[in-house]
Amino acid sequence: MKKKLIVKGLAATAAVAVGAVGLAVPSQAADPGVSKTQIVIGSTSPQTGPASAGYLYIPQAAQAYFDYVNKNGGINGRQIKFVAKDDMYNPATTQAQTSTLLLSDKIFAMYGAFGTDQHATVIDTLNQRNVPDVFINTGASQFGNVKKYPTTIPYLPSYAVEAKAMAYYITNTPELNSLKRCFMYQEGDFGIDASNGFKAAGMDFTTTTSFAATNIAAGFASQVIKMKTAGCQLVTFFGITQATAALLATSAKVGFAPTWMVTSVGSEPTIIKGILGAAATKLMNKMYTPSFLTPITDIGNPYVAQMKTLVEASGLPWNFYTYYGVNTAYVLAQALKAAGPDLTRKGLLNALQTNSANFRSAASVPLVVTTTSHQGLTGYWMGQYDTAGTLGRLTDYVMLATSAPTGGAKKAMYKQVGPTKKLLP
Amino acid sequence: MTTFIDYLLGGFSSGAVIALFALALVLVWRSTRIVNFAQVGQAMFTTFIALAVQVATGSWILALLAGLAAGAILGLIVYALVLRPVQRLDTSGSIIATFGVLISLQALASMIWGGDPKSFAPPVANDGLEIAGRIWPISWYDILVYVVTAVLVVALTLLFTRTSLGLSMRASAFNPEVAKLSGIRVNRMLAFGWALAGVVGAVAGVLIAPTASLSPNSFDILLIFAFTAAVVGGLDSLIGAVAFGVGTGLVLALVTGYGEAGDAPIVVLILLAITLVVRPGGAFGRGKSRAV
Amino acid sequence: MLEVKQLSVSFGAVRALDAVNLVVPRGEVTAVIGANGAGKSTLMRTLAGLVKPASGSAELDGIVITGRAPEDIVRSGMALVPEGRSTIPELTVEENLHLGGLWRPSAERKATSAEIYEMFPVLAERRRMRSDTLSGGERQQLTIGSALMCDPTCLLLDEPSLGLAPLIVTQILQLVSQLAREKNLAVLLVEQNAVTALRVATTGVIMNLGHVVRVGSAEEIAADDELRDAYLGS
Amino acid sequence: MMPSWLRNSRLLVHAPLFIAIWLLLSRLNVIVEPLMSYYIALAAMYATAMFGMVILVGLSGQVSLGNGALMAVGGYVFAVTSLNWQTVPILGMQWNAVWSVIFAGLGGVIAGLIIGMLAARLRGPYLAGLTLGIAVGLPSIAARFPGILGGSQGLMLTVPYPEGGYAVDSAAAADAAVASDAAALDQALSGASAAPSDSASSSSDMLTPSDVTGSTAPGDMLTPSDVTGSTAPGDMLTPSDVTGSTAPGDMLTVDDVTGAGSTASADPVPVPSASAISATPSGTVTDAGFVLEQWQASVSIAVACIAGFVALNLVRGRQGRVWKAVRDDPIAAALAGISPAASKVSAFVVSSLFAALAGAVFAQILTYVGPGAYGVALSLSLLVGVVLGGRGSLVGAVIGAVLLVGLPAAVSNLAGERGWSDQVTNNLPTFVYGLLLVVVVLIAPGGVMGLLSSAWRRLATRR
Repeated sequence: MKKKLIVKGLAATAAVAVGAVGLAVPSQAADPGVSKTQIVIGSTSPQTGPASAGYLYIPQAAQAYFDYVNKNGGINGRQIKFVAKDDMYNPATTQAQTSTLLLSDKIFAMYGAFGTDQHATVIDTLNQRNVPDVFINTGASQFGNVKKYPTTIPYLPSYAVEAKAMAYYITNTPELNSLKRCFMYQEGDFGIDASNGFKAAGMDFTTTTSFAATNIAAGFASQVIKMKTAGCQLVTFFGITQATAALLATSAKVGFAPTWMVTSVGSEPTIIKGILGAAATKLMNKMYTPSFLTPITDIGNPYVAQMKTLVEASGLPWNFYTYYGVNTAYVLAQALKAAGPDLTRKGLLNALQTNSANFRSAASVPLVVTTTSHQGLTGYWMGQYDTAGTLGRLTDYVMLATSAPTGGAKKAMYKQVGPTKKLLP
Repeated sequence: MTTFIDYLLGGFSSGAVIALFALALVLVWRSTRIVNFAQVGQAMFTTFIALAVQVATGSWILALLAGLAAGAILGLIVYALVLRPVQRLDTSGSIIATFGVLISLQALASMIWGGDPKSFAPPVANDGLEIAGRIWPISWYDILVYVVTAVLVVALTLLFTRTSLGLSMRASAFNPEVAKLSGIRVNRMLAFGWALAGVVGAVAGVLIAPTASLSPNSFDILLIFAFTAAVVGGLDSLIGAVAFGVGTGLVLALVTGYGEAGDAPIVVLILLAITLVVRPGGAFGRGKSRAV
Repeated sequence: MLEVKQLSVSFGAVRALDAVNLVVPRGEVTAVIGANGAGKSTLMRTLAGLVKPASGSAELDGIVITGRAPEDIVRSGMALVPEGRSTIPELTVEENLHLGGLWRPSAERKATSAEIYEMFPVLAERRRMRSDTLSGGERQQLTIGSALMCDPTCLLLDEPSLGLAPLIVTQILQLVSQLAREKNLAVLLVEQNAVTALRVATTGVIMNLGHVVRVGSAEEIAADDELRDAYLGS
Repeated sequence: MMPSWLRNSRLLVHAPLFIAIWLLLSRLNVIVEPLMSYYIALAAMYATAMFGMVILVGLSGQVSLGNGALMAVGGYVFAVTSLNWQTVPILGMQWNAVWSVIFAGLGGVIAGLIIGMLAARLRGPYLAGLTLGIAVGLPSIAARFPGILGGSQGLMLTVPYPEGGYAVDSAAAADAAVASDAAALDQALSGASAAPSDSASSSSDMLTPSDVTGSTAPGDMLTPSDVTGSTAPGDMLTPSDVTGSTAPGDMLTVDDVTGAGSTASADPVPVPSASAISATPSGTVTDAGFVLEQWQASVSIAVACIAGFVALNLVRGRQGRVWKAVRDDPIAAALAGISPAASKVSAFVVSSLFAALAGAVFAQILTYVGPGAYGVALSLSLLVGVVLGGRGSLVGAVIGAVLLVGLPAAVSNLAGERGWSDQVTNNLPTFVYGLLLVVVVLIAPGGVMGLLSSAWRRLATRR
């Protein structure tokens, strides 16, 4: 009973906020995509084609979570209808699919739209139409600008934040700080954002090299030789997981064994194991990887345990992507719940902007979404792979930062709050 | 200097694989005057079959043999179903038809095996060899790839120039009507050409899979490089395909090493343009062929 | 002996050959003459299997060849030398020659090619060169040589004189009649150049608009001015 | 007396035709749903590019796999000029998006001239090879210039308004965002305890498990001990719960997900039909009373009509005959005094002009230019469109454009609900699309127009 009360209290807050807006604007028809019994949520991501590896599980996991919520009564009596479209990682297709979602499926909100170039083609439309654009799957910092994109809410910490966290950890770990540093990145938002982050944190490198995502099959021999010749001892790497696997394999071949520090989105262990086979654990041993979620292997954690249960019960593989997919879907469900029974687009945004600190999730860093700032998650802890190929958490503290062009990361403590009952919103 | 040699060796490895795909493209061109955009798709598909055999039996040799057989059969199927009914397609028609086969095969592979990249264990170690106290970016596995490439080029060259089968294939491709009037069973020759190309593509796929990873789209970029190499080499020339396939690998490696990775495609484009302007029929083409 | 019975060919609504009957005996040359569009080339291409007949048949030494694939017809002993000296330019002289009769045992082929090189010494001289470096007459020799490599019993020649100098035409046609006699070949020669053709032929056949208009001895037809004016337009 | 060029070019017939088409499409644009307007915008954009492909591939007989890259030229020129030259007056007039389109066309002409001169001597697959190289290489050049061309990330344009002009990022807005980000982070830090001490204080406005579940247990926060084996009446899932405890779980179990057990707290609510959703049109209105998609379509239609008009006059005019003559018999054409090389180059220039115009429209539709948007796939789809529509026909180009927009949308609904796995249903549309390409080329090598004209001929002969 008490639970209902609290939720109602939340809903009332949201309702007041919505009401205030409602006074300013003459009475309008209900927002599209929401009825008494249903909420329509849209999403675009690569589900087929070269860029789909791994990522295709994110919407599948979200769907599994929404199915679960629907089975348990939905949100404020509404069932979630989740329409996930395949854009094959092609920006033009993303736009066409988003138009279909907006104009034909009449979605209430976008959730988990994937890819930087892809999202660039629709972010204006979504914002112009006041469509909530929640938890976009890109680490590019440009979309976190609340002035330009008031309805867009990132979730992933930006690559700039990740670079700053890496820089903080390197600088404050003597055995790493003494090493000769090099930087390798994937062209695109990875490179630009990460470079900016390192620059802001005052970190410089002996050698910097890059690659194009489309060219992974052609091999990384030249990049590796370049870094080996330069005598790199610590390599920070920003690229997708397939690239990480190729980099590790090529480096092993030529006997290049620096200390690796790899971006969180480029180090999905099951994918690396799939590509490198038996050699994977050996090559990944001692690799540093920052992360923002509770370690996926920390099965004692109630988030991890329950999300794993949910994912596996839905017939999906348990990996970082399904973990991440369920986690963001869980936060969205809480936001929808907090937006109250009179669900509007403004109400959802308002719920996100006023309650972000209260949403439960497997994240181990604060979620910053306010009326003046849309940063999403704001930091990382540092982890390291062990001989068994699992990522262990090295720091009990977290390293928080903004995407700003100056200033590094700050050390902080963050204590996770437990999940809601049965992971229901 | 050692760095330069390192780059060359690294480029050689990727170049050899580009060369094998270029070789397969040349074979199809020689037998049916078609540029087979589906070639990398066929190679990918047969490599998945080879992988299944390797996983089931643990034997690389059996996997290779299964891949070769599957390559030949798939080549025949594509030829019989798609290309044979329309032997006189123009260039754009055949590009679209083979492109259609390519994306269908990729989608089919995704349906069967999923989109996640898979590993393919090499038969011999792929670790760089230690010579004179230094590890070089060349492994026994690379050497195996070079040997297979070299053997294939020599064997195919002999087949085409020294045997009546090769002569029949060339005649069938150049002028099917004259070939028929000479008593050659042209359709069989064309089908044989596709099967042979399928086999060479399968070899390329099985050889590259252990050094990269195997997924429905993992060979896409190689098609583009291989097509470039085959065109610059003169499309009819086996030696040209191999030389420029390896050359493309070397250019990519050197540009990436001494410049930026992103410059590599631009440099390849410039070299392609220069070669074609100087020799419109490709470097190893027979110069200007008859106008009519 | 080649026997053509009631052979008809249609292209859409157009009747290209209409119930053509012909007998080409071995050891002699039979010349088919007629104006452009008379159906001569269609006849040749149909006999060689490149065009499917609507009705009727052709028999080579008693075996029906119509309806069979070109490569099978060649293998059963009928070789066509097509119009326009169709050698394959990308291949060398030797390769072009050896295209013919690839299915035959190699010992036999070697013997035949030696014979042909003897017959056409210029081909032997240039055997390693690309065939498009040959002159028109030389290329015609190559095409005939390639047809002979198939060890035919019946030889079809489609306009061998086209575009050649008169002196060369005479040489080639004489060679053809010599071949017919010495190798006991049934030779069917299609020519627009009626006068020259009839000079080497035993029998003359005049075709017009898909019909056989007249069959007679070569001398008789050569002497008939009326026929010439009516059908040959020269 | 009419000047002869006017009489010969059939200008008088074609101009009213295209004005009529333009009026018809513009009318259609405002009465259909916004989604249809969006499709019209795309189809008209593709048609513009495809007119060029018809001239290049159909009339001039040159295969191109690189026209997508030429579209990129137009798109980038459009984006760069509209982002940077807004304050530059042209001929005394204020900057206007139309200028950007014109500059895009100019850029296309220059690129087409260069590529055309490279390509004029090449045949079939060699030309395909060169143009494929261009399709891959040219967008990479943009990635080399992060400053003006936005690098591999591309450039974003804002949604256009009819009254013209594109808003540029104001640096001030960005700075303000950065400042408030820092403030928000500090606030979050205070909540999360900025001090590097272990004793994190729970902020009072944090929602804790007890708030939700109603438990009064003292440990609201998750601590390692809670997880690793406390016996507290847990709101938490503990390993023992997972391994088969009988505790009345607050934890999610497999049965909760699959619904096999009876633990589900509520009966599933039936999924309402789509019609239950309020069908408010979701297009917002821009300042000029246009929905965004209608604005995009109106630009696209206007450019396509102008391009179609020019293309039709070229195709039906002397130049069209020259292209065909060179395609069919270059030697005869040369003997007739036509330069085959000049003819081929001119075809490239014209097709490149149309590609660049389409590229500018595409940039305007996408509100973005970047190497990823103008990749090899775009170039290939242009060839697909022109082959499907019918190589030598401008009407075929329009049909091809419609197919390019409609086919993927049509096949994407194929899988539906058939109980197949995601792995199958996700890939089925691409599989079918590929097969369709093959089948169409097999049964109708002349494309849709080829089918139509042979059907027409059959009808005509029967009569």
